Amino acid sequence: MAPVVWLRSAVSVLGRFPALAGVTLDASPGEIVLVQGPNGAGKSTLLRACAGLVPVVRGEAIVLGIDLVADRLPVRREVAYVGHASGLYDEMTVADNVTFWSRAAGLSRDISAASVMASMAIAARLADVPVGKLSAGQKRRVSLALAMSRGSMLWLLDEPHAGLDADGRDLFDAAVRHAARELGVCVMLASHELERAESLADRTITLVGGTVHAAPAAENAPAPQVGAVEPQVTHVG
Amino acid sequence: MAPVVWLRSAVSVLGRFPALAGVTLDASPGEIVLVQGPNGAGKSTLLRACAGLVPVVRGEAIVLGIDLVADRLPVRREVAYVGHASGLYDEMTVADNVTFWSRAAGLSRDISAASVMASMAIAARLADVPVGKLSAGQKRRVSLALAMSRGSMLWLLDEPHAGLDADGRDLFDAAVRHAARELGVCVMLASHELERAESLADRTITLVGGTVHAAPAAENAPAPQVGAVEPQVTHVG
Amino acid sequence: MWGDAALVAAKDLRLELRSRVVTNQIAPVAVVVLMLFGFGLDADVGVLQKVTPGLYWVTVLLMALLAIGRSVDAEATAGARDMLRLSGLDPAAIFLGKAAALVAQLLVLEAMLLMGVSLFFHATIKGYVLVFVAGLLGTVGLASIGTLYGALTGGTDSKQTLLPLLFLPAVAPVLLGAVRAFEGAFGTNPHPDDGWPWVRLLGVVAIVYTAVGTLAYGPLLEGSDPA
Amino acid sequence: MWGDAALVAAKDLRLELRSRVVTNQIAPVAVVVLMLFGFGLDADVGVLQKVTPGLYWVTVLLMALLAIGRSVDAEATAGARDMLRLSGLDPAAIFLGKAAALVAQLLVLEAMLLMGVSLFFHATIKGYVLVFVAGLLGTVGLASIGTLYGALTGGTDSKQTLLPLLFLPAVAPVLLGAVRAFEGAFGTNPHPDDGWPWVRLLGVVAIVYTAVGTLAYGPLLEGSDPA
Amino acid sequence: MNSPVPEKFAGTSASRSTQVLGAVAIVGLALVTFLGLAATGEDQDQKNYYRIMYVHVPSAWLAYTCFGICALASAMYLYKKTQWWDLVAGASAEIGVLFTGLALATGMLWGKVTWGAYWRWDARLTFTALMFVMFLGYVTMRRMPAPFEVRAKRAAITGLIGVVNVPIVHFSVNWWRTLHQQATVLRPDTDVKIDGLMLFTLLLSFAVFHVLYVWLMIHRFRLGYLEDQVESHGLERAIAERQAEARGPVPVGAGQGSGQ
Amino acid sequence: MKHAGFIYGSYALTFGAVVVYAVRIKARARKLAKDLAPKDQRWM
Ligand code: HEM
Ligand SMILES: Nc1ncnc2c1ncn2[C@@H]1O[C@H](COP(=O)(O)OP(=O)(O)OP(=O)(O)O)[C@@H](O)[C@H]1O
Ligand SMILES: Nc1ncnc2c1ncn2[C@@H]1O[C@H](COP(=O)(O)OP(=O)(O)OP(=O)(O)O)[C@@H](O)[C@H]1O
Ligand SMILES: [Mg+2]
Ligand SMILES: [Mg+2]
Repeated sequence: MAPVVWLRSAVSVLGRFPALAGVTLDASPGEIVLVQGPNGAGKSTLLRACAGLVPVVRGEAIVLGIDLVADRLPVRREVAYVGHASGLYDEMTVADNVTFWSRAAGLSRDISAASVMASMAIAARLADVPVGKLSAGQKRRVSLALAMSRGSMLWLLDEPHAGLDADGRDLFDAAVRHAARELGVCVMLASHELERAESLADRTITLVGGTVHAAPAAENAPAPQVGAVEPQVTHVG
Repeated sequence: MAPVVWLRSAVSVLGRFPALAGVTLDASPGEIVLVQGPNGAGKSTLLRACAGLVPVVRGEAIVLGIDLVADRLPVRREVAYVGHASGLYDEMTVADNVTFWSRAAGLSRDISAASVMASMAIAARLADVPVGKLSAGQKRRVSLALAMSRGSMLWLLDEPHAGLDADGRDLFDAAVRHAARELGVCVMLASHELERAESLADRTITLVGGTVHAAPAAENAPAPQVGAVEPQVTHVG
Repeated sequence: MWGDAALVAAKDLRLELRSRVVTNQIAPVAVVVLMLFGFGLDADVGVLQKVTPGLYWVTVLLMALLAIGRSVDAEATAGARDMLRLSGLDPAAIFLGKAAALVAQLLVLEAMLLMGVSLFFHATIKGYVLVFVAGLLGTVGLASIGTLYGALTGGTDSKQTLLPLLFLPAVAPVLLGAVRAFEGAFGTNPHPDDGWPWVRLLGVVAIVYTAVGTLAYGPLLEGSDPA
Repeated sequence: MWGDAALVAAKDLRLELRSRVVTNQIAPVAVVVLMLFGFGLDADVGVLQKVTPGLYWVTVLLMALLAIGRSVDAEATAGARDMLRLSGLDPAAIFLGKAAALVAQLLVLEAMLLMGVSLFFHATIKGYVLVFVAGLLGTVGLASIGTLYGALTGGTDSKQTLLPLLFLPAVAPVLLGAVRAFEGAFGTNPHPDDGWPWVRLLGVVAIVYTAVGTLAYGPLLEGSDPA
Repeated sequence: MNSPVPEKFAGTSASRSTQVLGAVAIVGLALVTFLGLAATGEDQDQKNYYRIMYVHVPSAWLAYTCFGICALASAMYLYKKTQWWDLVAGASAEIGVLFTGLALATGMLWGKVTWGAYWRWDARLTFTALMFVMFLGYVTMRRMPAPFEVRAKRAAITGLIGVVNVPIVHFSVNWWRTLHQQATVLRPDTDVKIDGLMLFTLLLSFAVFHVLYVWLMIHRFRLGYLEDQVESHGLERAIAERQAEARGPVPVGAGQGSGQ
Repeated sequence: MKHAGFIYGSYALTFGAVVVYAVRIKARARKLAKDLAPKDQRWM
């Protein structure tokens, strides 16, 4: 199967700093890939680049069949991304937030806020509490539940375990496994909780200084099909 | 030795919600106490109450010899607290932030920003980067380094491991052990990474629904000395 | 796209309903500002009446700035911007929705302010239709410029650019046109033209900026947080 | 305490230097407001000159509102407030430092505005000393009242906007005194008194509110985060 | 602290004293209305409009009293830190807002008939309006949810600052010579200028309004106390509920806290 | 009387507002007191 994420010497720059300094990477449908590495290695930037939030300025990047170098905007609505910050509206209640973001994502009106909340076992009493009042873990659960409800084929999760309690972790891991195994979703997660994350992942990639340090398998898939893109090799650094 | 943290049926309210619903707890100098429990159990609120950031409205609370029910303000400058959010000024550089907060805490001018940064192995190149640009783990390191530099006898750390890489964790654990063993600092940490945290802690307390669910030892220390406080038992509920 | 715009507008109005900042807090402020103007210029009633349209629109501008601040703050955190970008909402829809919510809030404020002005400044409205049309068009112009301006200033890095200076030439014609139109409507205009010609200016500006916003909001939302 | 105050003031000014919100965002708004009045009243220079002091201070007031909002925003996130509370900084020092930084920023704006006014409104300054003293005292009054109320209303769910509701009424005497003093200095005062008596009022307000702020800032900072 | 409420008054904020005060206030107001609208004669230049005075002036003065008491109670709160003083301050300020509003409204009606406009840019009018807005802010602030001590301390400081407006309003006519009536009764030189019956009516009205104030204060204070009580009972209940939640089945993964 | 409406109106407004306010606080007190035991209803 064609890789969902296909990067060849991808470079991304934050300010003037090349947070990704030439990353080559394949991830296939149904695969759970753990991205690990020291602080500041570029893990978050890698996930954000795949989500189309950060431009890839050198190299090649094709995600979900979309060429990010040519136009990264279309990929955004296709991925499910959870970053370090929640981005929910603090002043709006949990239910209102869930409803708004589900509608915005074009989810069917049949999917109720309650059912989204239930997917991460968020207590019903919290539905009417403003998100700003939630505990860290409760907020995290809302973000994860929203992301997982999008029906995306690529999940990009930045330290998803952070803040979750034991139950939450089990629930989350089960959801990820189910998505990968049953639905063929490709999951990339960055994490520092190596034991937990490695037991969940099929494969681990170590990022150091913006480049892949050690990947167990050589990345050798051919470029996936894209609209009208000639694979041009522009290796940098 | 008199306990550093001495709580008896302490209640704290957020909005109208009793996030702490009667917590009884002792923590002694040199002790590392892990606070665990499900999301929303009140771990963060407990740490914030001990730091004097959230009022204790029922019960008794004496921290570092200061009666929090009578006046919780004096305790604030005595503790080292790191919460979920960093609170650093995003627009100011790391060095400027470190300098400002160290001076504010009354640290000697001899202690340079570089030496504070070194305590959590923060790369020197980051000194001139605005804090808002740092990666999650880098930011966490700055917060921890600042807290640990205050020379406080009570460290209140909310999920300190979150965001730290393997090196950072080792560094942090070593610093905590050193502070507790050599300097007699009392450390309370909330965490969901039970394995790591339990290996660091001397004792684990489980908080569920705002009350201590299972503490291995009965809390039976007498009230520590305080200015002019009669220990009055005001159990609630 | 219209559905998305309605969704966003409803969301912004819901945020307002929850906090009631505009109705309960910005509105009284508007009244107080008017009073300060009135008292600051009390010297003679003639001057006061002459400057009433100007004071009215300056007050509206201040209210608009506060309201825009609120509208921008809602999406100000890095996380919220990401969510919005990933949401699948058409940027044009986001722009239209946010501007519409702003128009709704400002119109309520302006109606109140108009009552205040006629009570306290003894302004007598001679042309109701003119006031209504000029008010509406001026508000649409302000709201769309404001929403654009918000996108420019919302991201952290753009604060260091001079982009916000664009606000200046954009908002000046709106305020000017609106003031002139109101001078016509209040009968305080020394010139014989009755204000309607200015309405055309307001209409053009409203249309142009709504169009510009609809097209440019995407790139702005995009470019406003380079980190 | 003075050292702490200087530390806080330096920090606030550094934040402004990095973000340039006052220079890039607030100053243009001030220019728009002045232009608006200028165009609105250009027909008659006599009126324009008569109301110049009033317009000047009303504009200063608007800018002060925006700048105070900014100063409050710096500590608006939950984390930043916690840090400040735990910092061991004397609240009085925080107050003095924040107010001083605000005074510095406002003085720069006022100087620019003064040039604008004399250029566009043909205002001729007759009493430079009076303008300077009245401007300084008025600004100190504005800044201390603003910082005080910023703490009073910051951190609540409705931060920027409860602020003006409480701030504007308190600020009325400042505005009044400053306008009268400037009328004296610009020679537009119809009354023969030359404006100096008003400086006394400004001085009293500045001193009273600086004192109140120094004493009350602690409890206010304390109380401002109800959650 | 709590003494039993007589059976008769249970479930209300009334008591023997409020019944008496209420009766006195009603009789007094009836008398003031009679004297004010019928018994007193016409004024030379004001004709009959001046009759508004008997409600306008006492309202304004009572507002001063209200804010004065609010400030006093605020200071006492900061000194004693008791709920009683906080409640007194809050009750007094709220009543003060009511009467400032009435002084404004009646003044505007009066202005319409004498000046021909509801509003003029006069120092007293402006500062009265500002005082109104300020205490409106005070009352709003008291309603924002916050822990008791936090809210009370903030309110106390705001109340103390707000009272500065009272002398400003009072002396504004001397500082800025303007339209509004200069002091007629409370003049520095005690040479009272108005007719005997008019003066009596005005003073009576003043007294009656203050009786009304005491009556309102008692009720508003009791309401404030009830609000605090309900809140604290709600808290007890919430604490009990949360403790029950804790005693319930231990969530998986959360219960095996063992320590060493 | 000329302008009788304004004169009577001011009296009516004053007394009316006081009555409305009084009725409202008394009603609210009644409502809140319902949930409290008599001993908890009064400060003194
Ligand atoms: C909106 C309009 C008005 C407001 C806000 C207002 C406000 C006040 C206030 C606050 C006072 C108490 C002054 C003090 O003793 O400190 C007062 C007193 C008084 N007002 Fe007015 N007023 C208004 C209109 C008028 C008008 C139109 C008249 C009659 C021409 C009037 C006649 C008086 C008189 C006779 C007193 C008693 C003065 C004294 O003995 O000090 N007021 N008013
Ligand atoms: N404007 C800038 N100037 C200099 N360096 C920058 C700038 N913006 C970002 N960086 C650097 O880019 C890197 C971003 O890395 P990223 O956030 O992807 O790290 P990460 O691997 O997710 O780290 P963590 O484990 O801490 O989350 C950091 O090293 C950061 O210091
Ligand atoms: N205004 C409010 N209304 C209702 N509930 C609230 C309010 N504010 C806080 N809470 C609740 O109080 C609790 C706060 O808990 P706290 O943040 O201490 O949890 P925690 O144990 O740190 O959880 P986590 O593991 O997720 O960090 C949460 O359950 C939250 O939902
Ligand atoms: Mg990261
Ligand atoms: Mg927590």
